[in-house]
Amino acid sequence: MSDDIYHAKIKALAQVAHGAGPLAEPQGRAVIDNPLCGDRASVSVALAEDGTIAALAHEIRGCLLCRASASALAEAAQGLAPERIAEARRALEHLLRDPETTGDTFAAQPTFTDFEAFRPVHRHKSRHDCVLLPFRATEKALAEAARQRGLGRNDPVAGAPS
Amino acid sequence: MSDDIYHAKIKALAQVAHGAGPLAEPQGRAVIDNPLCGDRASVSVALAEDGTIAALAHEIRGCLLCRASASALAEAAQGLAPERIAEARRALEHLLRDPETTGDTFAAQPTFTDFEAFRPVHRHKSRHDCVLLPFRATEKALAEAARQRGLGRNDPVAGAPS
Amino acid sequence: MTVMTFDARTIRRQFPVFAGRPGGLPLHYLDNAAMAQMPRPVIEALVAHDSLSRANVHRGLHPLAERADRAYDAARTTIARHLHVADPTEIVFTSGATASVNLLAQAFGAGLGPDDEIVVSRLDHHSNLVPWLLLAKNRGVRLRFLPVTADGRLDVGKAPDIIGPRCRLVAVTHASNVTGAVTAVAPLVAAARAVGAKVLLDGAQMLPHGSVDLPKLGVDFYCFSGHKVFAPTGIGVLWGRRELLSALPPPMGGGGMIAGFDGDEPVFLDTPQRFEAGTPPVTQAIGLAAALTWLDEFDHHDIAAHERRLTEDLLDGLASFPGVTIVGPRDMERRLPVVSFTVAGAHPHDICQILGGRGVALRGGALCAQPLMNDLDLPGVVRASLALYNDEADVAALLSGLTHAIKVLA
Amino acid sequence: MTVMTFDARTIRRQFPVFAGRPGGLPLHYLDNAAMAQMPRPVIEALVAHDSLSRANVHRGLHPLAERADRAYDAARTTIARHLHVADPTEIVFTSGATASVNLLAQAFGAGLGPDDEIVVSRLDHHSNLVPWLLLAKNRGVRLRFLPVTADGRLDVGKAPDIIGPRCRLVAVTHASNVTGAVTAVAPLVAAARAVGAKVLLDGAQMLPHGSVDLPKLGVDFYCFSGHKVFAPTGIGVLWGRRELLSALPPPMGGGGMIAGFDGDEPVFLDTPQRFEAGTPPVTQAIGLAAALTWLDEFDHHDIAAHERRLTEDLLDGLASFPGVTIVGPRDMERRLPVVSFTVAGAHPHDICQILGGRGVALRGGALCAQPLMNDLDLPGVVRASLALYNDEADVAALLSGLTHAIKVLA
Ligand SMILES: Cc1ncc(COP(=O)(O)O)c(C=O)c1O
Ligand SMILES: Cc1ncc(COP(=O)(O)O)c(C=O)c1O
Repeated sequence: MSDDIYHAKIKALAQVAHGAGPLAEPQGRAVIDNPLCGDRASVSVALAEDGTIAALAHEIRGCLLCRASASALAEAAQGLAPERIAEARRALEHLLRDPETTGDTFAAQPTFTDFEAFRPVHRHKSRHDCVLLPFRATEKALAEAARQRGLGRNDPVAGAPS
Repeated sequence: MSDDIYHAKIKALAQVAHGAGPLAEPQGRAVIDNPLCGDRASVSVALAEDGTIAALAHEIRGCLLCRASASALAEAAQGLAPERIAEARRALEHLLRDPETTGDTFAAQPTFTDFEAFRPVHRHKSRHDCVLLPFRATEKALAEAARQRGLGRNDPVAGAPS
Repeated sequence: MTVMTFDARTIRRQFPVFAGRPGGLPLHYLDNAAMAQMPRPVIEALVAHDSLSRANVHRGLHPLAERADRAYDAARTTIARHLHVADPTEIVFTSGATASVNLLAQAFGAGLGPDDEIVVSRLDHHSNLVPWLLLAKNRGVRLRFLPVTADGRLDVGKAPDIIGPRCRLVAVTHASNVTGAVTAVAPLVAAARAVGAKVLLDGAQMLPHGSVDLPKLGVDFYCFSGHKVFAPTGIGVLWGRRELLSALPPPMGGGGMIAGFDGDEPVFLDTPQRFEAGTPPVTQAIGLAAALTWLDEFDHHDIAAHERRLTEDLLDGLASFPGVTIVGPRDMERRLPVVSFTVAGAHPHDICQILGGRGVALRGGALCAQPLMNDLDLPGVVRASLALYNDEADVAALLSGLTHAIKVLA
Repeated sequence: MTVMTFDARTIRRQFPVFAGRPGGLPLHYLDNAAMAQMPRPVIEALVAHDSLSRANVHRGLHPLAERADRAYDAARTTIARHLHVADPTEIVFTSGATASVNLLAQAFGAGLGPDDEIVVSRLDHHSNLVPWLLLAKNRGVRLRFLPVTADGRLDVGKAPDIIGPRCRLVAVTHASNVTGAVTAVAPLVAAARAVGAKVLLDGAQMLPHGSVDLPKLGVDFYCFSGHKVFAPTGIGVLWGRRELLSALPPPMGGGGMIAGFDGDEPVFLDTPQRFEAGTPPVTQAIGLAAALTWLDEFDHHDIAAHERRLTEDLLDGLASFPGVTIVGPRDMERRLPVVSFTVAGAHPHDICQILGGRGVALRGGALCAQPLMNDLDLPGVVRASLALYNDEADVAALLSGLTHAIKVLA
């Protein structure tokens, strides 16, 4: 049965949709398509003075898994150093790939424990990308923001496409 | 067994090679390739005043069946009206296609009775073209000769390629 | 040809996949437009050939090769006969419908340039659109788009406006893999004829659902894939009128299509060999012939009537869901048992996933028709597509599964 | 991976064709270079997939489709592993070696023009020559020919003279289907590298005879066909270095290779999808993986030693016929068990026909190498080509058959 993917926690995450919508003054923005299913994740980020993530917003055209993942990510990312996102993504990939991982996959990334909810997706390889798509867009947006900072420009990027 | 194709009569026809070589003053000449096996038949013809076949010569790069067929054809064609060649070819096709034809396939073309020798080839579809190639080249050469006559030019065609 | 009485349940017994219960559940296979299942007679034809007659074709001189040659030639004749085509040399074997369209785009396109137009449509599968986009890019040929009606048909009424004097070819679908709409061919052909343009129909979705009579259709080129018509993957057909094919240059070179060399210039064989460079998909061609032979044992009217009945049930059933919208014609005239729909508030992939878990195999997403999805402003659709072996239980499983999915996702 | 001890007779028992005695005679199949026979494990893999896992690939969301996706992906990985390739995305599935070469000729050739040269050879099969002749004709690219030695090898010593600064690609055979000569790759690659040219090897004849380690060979592109390596017809491979493939445009368009549309401009997926337009030959890819898995159960040195022994016997035996001339290297260094010869006064087809009648399957004629035949001034050759399942009895049957044929034809 595939229903186990669609449990209360996942549905709640998608429903509440943390971070949904555009960001007023993004410093980095990225749009990533999942060409194999037509899904699209747009993510905008703003960094604080100290380089941590001040805000993360997303617009998702995609399935419930993708929306739930974006929602959980927007909540978890708040205040983190950008590197933490890639680390969490790797932990998530590990959880999806290897069903035998134990419950403390996100021990080192405590704000990401909500992602435990995606554990049942491991059985559906074709859906892994749905869960990972918001991360890939976020990492790209963060790289863009870092580049902007590196250029010494701290001004917002007006809806710059990736 | 395929040996039955290579009986004494066929081998003798190939050996004696009636009409092998070039023709001094051809009125029509045609070269036909069998692309599927690389065989090539070049046929030259000369017509008598009354339009019958005065001479037929051939150069064959091909298998024993092709050479035997060309040999038998060169002998049979002598003195015939050009239309007879296509008639004989159709009779031969019939013999190759339909193993149930009786012994008098060439009753209407008595000079072609030697072609009875090719009856065992009917079992080997891939070889039918070997037997028919000299006919196809001859018919093309005769058409060329007729065209030359029609143009009122009765002079020899010096090795004109098809 | 024996004509058997039509009974989906009996037919299904010929398909190992339904006995196999993959996943431990009864299989309600409604993904036929993506790939149809394969009946035992086809599997057996493949095994027999691979076991006892394997040899390269092109005039081998040993008994195995003679047998392979004969079987390959016979396959061509069988396929010609199925399409009511008199001359088997008009049948070109390819690796699939996509390869057929690309072959034609390259061969027919070789003579075209910026003064020429090709008429295509946004209703078409990428496989009958992207090859023409590539041609437009490479050679400057101009593409014009035949409009699509609100219910997902080609708007052939507009054909005379779009198919102008510079049009060389109209390349559109015979039946849509999204909306199930069957194109009204006659007005299209008339409009093309009026300006001397040729017509290619993409019959990939049409072949599994009944008789296709190419001379009657009056088109110039036609293509389809084996795997959608109960035959193997890796095989397809491009049909073209003999005089047209004979005049086209071969886009691909290799063994089996060369008559000889004129110096270093290759001289090509006539059709079909000239378009079949290399060792062809011999076993798959034989499998395709076996599949069409199998299909021709049924009365095509019986198949059509059966599929129509189920499609009506399906459309009626879907109409009872308030959130469901059919993407395609709702009436039964000129439509296939290919039914796409959306569910308000639910993404197609989530619907497909949940029904998949209940043994109901659907397809969801853009269905290789992204331009159409963009025009309709949809992220995708859910598609249920039927074949002759489906029955009432399959439709019921889809409808009850949909009720369940909507509840799960709520 | 279990390594089994090598015994041709045991191996042969895995091939239904040898039990089948088609034609009522023991089959001495020596036409392996045209098409190899198929062992039962491959047939079974095909039947299993077609019976129980048939579905279109590209992310289906029902269990059957997930299974098909997994099997297709796994096939790619298996094939990469067999070729010692680390990145499976470098493996592009095609319909055969000929399709692979044409794909590369169109993709790589798209950027070339009259200032560019491609180095080819007259030793090559039409399938690795005609695509380049077409490219030369269509885009004005200049072809240069690597010479062939008197005993039928590529004269790689001349490579630095022929592979000049305008050379972009060297496209030659890894092993000749006529002479059996295996190309010395290192000097070729060195000469190409010296001028920044890429190298394509045609491995169609190489794959069935041992291990091919692509990174070690140091080439850039490689191709082969399934049907010569105990796998189905309708499948082949183009391998290329990732960074090269990623930079090439797709010559064919269709489903499964589109990332999206930028207006009406298609945006393509990366390799391998970008080169696999349309539904791929799924079952055949799975069959190819099964065949290579089967082959890898043997020690490649055992295969090579066995085939070498038989080839020595065959060459020795042929040497005892006064009228027989070997067309190809007589020494055993760098040659395959592919042996072509002529018989004075006898046409190859007559020889093949008579031996075919005795159950000895040979191939005769120009072997899709007309330019080579023209250079050698031959109407064709007789070819005996061995595979791992051949044994002494096959060689003996050929030699005694030849004695008989010469007598019959005398
Ligand atoms: C050396 C060589 N290259 C290429 C090919 C072409 O392979 P295919 O006909 O399977 O495309 C062959 C065999 O036909 C061959 O022997
Ligand atoms: C209408 C239509 N045309 C073309 C194709 C392409 O067929 P294939 O992928 O077998 O090449 C498909 C299916 O994929 C289709 O549905």
